Amino acid sequence: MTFWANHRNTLIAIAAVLIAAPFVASRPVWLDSAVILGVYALLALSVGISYGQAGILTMSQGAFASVGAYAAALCSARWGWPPFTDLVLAMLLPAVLAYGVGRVVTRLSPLATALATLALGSVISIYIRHADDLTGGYVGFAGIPAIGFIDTPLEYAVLAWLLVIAVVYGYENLMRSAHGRALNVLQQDQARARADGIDVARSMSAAFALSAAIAGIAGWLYAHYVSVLSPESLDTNISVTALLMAVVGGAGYVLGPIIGTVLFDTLTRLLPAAELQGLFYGLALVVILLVARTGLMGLGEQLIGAARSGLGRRAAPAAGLPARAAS
Amino acid sequence: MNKTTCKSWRRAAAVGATLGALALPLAAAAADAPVKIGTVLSLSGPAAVFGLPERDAINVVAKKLGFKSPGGRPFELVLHDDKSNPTEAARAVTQVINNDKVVVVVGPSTGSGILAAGPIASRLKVPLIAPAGTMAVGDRKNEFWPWVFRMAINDATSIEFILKDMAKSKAKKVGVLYQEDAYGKTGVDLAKEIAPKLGLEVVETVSAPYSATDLTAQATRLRNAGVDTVFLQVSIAALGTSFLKAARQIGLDKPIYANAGLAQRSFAENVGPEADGLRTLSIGNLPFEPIAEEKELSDLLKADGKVPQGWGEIVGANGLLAALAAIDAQAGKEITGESMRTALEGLCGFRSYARGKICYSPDNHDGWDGSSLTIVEIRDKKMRTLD
Amino acid sequence: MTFSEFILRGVLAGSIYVLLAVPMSLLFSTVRTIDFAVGAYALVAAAVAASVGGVLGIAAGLGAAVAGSAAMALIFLLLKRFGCHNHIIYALASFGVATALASAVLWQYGTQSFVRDSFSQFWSLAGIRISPQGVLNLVTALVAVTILYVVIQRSQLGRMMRAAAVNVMGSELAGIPVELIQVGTYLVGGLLGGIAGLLILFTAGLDYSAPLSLTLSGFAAAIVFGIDNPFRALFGGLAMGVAEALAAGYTSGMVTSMVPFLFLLIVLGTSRFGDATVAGDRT
Amino acid sequence: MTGPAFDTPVPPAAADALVASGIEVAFGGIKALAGVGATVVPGRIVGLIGRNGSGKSTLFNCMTGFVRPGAGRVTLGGADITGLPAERVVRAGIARTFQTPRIAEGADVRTAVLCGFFNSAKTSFMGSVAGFGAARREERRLREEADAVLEGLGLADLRHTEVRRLSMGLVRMVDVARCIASGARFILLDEPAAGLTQAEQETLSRQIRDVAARGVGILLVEHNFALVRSLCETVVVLETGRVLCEGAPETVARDPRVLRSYLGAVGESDEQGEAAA
Repeated sequence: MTFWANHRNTLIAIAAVLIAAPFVASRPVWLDSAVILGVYALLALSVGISYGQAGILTMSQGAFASVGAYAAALCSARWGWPPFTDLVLAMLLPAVLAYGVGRVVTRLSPLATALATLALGSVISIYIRHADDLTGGYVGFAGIPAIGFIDTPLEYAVLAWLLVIAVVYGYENLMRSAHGRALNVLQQDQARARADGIDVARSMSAAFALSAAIAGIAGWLYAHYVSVLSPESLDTNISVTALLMAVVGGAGYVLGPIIGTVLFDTLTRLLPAAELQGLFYGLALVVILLVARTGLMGLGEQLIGAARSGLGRRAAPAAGLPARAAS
Repeated sequence: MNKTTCKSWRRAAAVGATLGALALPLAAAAADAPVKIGTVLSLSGPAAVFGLPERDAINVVAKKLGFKSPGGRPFELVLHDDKSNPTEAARAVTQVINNDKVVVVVGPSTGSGILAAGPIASRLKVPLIAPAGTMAVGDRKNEFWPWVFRMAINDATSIEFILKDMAKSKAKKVGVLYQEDAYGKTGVDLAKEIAPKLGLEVVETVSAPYSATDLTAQATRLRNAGVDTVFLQVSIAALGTSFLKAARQIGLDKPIYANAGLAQRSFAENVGPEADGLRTLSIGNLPFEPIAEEKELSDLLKADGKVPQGWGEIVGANGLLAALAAIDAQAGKEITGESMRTALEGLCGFRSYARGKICYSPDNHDGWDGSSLTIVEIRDKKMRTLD
Repeated sequence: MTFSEFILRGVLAGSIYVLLAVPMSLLFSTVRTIDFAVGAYALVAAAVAASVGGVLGIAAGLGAAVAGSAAMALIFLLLKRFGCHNHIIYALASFGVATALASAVLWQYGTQSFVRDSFSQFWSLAGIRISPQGVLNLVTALVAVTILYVVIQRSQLGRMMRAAAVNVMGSELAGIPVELIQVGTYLVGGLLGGIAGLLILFTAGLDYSAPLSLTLSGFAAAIVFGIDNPFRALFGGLAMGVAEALAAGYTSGMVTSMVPFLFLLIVLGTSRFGDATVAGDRT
Repeated sequence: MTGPAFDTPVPPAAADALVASGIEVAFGGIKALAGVGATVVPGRIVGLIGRNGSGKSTLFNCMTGFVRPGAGRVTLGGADITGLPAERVVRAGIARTFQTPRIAEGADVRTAVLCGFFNSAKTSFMGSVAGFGAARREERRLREEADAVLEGLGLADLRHTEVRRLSMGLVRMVDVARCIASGARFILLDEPAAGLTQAEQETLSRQIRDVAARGVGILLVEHNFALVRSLCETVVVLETGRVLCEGAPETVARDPRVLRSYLGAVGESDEQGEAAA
């Protein structure tokens, strides 16, 4: 029972995946979508941890995924590492990069940090474009092998969503620990965080590194599944899309980014013209910020709360209102 | 808008197909069921400059044929956007094959899109008719090579064509400006490789990212290298314009050549007098001086309210015609992706909207040779064919 | 000779960045946020001006750019009304506006590049050929910066702006229309962005993909020497133009492409810009 | 080493006292503190009073690492902690509260207190993500300890109540609980009685005394002289960045300078203060 209490989101995710599985497995094209959706869900979750929890508005998740993807490509295709061993590097490399940069930029205001991540993402992607020997430059990297025995779209879909569930599980573990609470505190009030003994820059950097590692997993999965990489594969657009997905779904909630991912993917397919995609994304973002800043999850929570209090269970007013001292 | 008409006929086709399926007894369906052709093109993103004309041409040709192949076999088009992005290209190709059961795909529009979609096409055993010159697409080392048929001139042929024209004018030292992407990079590498064979030398190369607005520094660098002629490996019109303006400003008065990326009506019309004299490679000259075969396509487009843009239409229309020719080659048989592939490999000299002959064989998937290429010169906002 | 030519060309190219940097600096001073849509205003102005043409086109372009910034200002006001006082949310919203505007231009005008011609003659300056357009750009930037400097430092409006920037609540109590000033700053951003767009239209041209990098270049230029003064934005913009020109002249394409971002990273990493100094509630 | 001469001798500094001495702070040319000091001994309660702008908050912030002094030293048990960042000061055993409590209103009381345990959590960041047995055991231990702290302060029944539903007095108690949770040997309270009802003030005083009785040194920045007098053994009075006088509350209350500068000024609004004088 305590598992239910502590890992509600994980169980909900498992249930949703199990319910969707038979439908998805019946249509080959959905299987493919399920894999890519899993990649996006991982990226959006990585935004959730960094923006939703640590308050770092990150615009470099695509670049971190790229680093992970190229690491996977190099290890498996060029150096012949055994399957899955390359995952370690695909996570570690972005994480180290993010931690190092995080230590420098997290002492800045949130706005400056956001810009720094955007610049960082751009520098990484420019480097990838130009490092011909390592990454194949603009032309890209072809012939990335499958992950060992995992070969069919079905197997990839299963792996992708297992990874999503694993990340949700780890995310929940984190949020139920001292480190997770520290992130909550420092996001709302850095002075309070310091008074609790929290090293703000270190905690934020650790969260940023974790989020980069998750983006790295997404890149790793992507590289092995699509088998071809080019600098445009996981570019700034992907970073922005992942950010939008997380914000619209509710970046502060564990499952918010996943809901945003599924929603965005569905709605994008219904658009009349591809040119309008940016218009749709932009307006969706503005509307969600105006109407429900905490995302759809937050909106849902508010509605549930309103329905409850509408039933007569109004909160008792706080006794002894806070009064400022004479000044 | 183009989009709406396209959408509405698709919807009409879908409704028609549904009604047809309801009306006909199932047994009769097999032979007469339309063959499905996928078109996965860049309708948005940087490559939309080529993807949109490709789509328009495919649409008007299909309409003109009444959605029946020249041999009388009904067909259906399934259109998807690859968003100039390899991931989307791979997804779209998977989708049209798995969901819509197409037997051949025209597209994706970009080289990287084709590289991403190739393994999928190979796995699902459906050939791609690929409208891109990128060398890597036609690399025999690719596992998916048997499944990709190029419907464009490969870059090596194109660049050699340009450099030959340069060599004619006694130029020796070549400067190259290339855009920072696969198109630009492969172009500059090929130019460096091919130039010495023609007695030319690439003495300086400079690059520019998509977003660059000011290229005077790059132009200055080429001027200072003392080049006799400049080669632009650029498909982003903004970069081409920016460079031409910069070249004029800094006094780089040398002949400038551009690869086919700039052979577009919108570029010729938008750019000012600084483009006068710019020579660009093109497949035909559809927008301004079409030869007889091209004229037919150009008229079809105009009749449909479209303005011919460049070689995108030629490539797109011929992609569809190649697919239809391959379908007709299998008259009366059941058509699958594999049978399409075999038929495409036997295709040679079918009716097309292009100068030059398109020929595939089990050994050659590049189709076009240099005979369909031409150099056009931009003057007074028009592209003039040079002989 | 060559070196000085690169410097000169960099200065001329940098004047565009100045016009993009100034709105960043103003907005950051008064609202403590960033308008990601400044580059998009430039695009909108260029696209509208190119399609309408002539003097009317220029007016229409500027009008469209200001209209774009008015939409952003409205969203900003609505966010405030709905109780949002988070600067990063304003920035995020402007990101949405930027995406939407660029997409609208793509939808309306396609992927074409917008470019128009101005001068066909060239001037020679110590043997270096320059276009009068480049000089016009530089003069425009200088005039814009000077006007803003005078307004901010010498006028009543400027005093109110500075007060509003330092202490919102105090200014409101003192009867300063803080919100009006903030909205005005967004609109000035639209106007300056629009002017920048028009100058690019006549200088080198741009297409629908330009906005984000224009915004970033503007921001990088704005913070190099400190974000709090339009004159610093002037020097920042010119410095970045020169750095880019030198990089393009002497280094690889990789370094040239990285210049704006490296500028940003280095400045953010070394300056105390936006330093999250935190203290107890009473220091 | 000592600051200005004191009227009354400082209580003998215990080996592990928190001592600030000769602290100088200037904000943009204005001297907020000009060589002041204070000493807090484990188990004792020291009051820090002064008018607004006298520099008491600045001294408070210097001692907690929120403001870096321009000159002077802060030592803890002899070890120099001057200029350490706030989070390291906390780790050294000095916790603070805020005048306006900074506690997320949506959180429940136990969560708020759990946040104070950040320093005693041993599991690494990644260890927490992995959530292995050790991490889970530690989380259980922290919850038990949080309950114990709440129990000790008589707040056990409120552990599942949201902070926003608490009265100001209780919120301040939760803040104190959070300080205790951090394992602090010294707790610095920033105007804890502000905005409290009389009854709440009395409860709070009782609790503070209990905490001190357990060996925690307490520094109390306060306006309310009555509260200071009832709690503190030593009072430091600041005026315009200097120590005006220091000593037992009764001594201080009789000091004419204090009467003139401080108690007189607040006397009109603070009858007890006047009565004390």
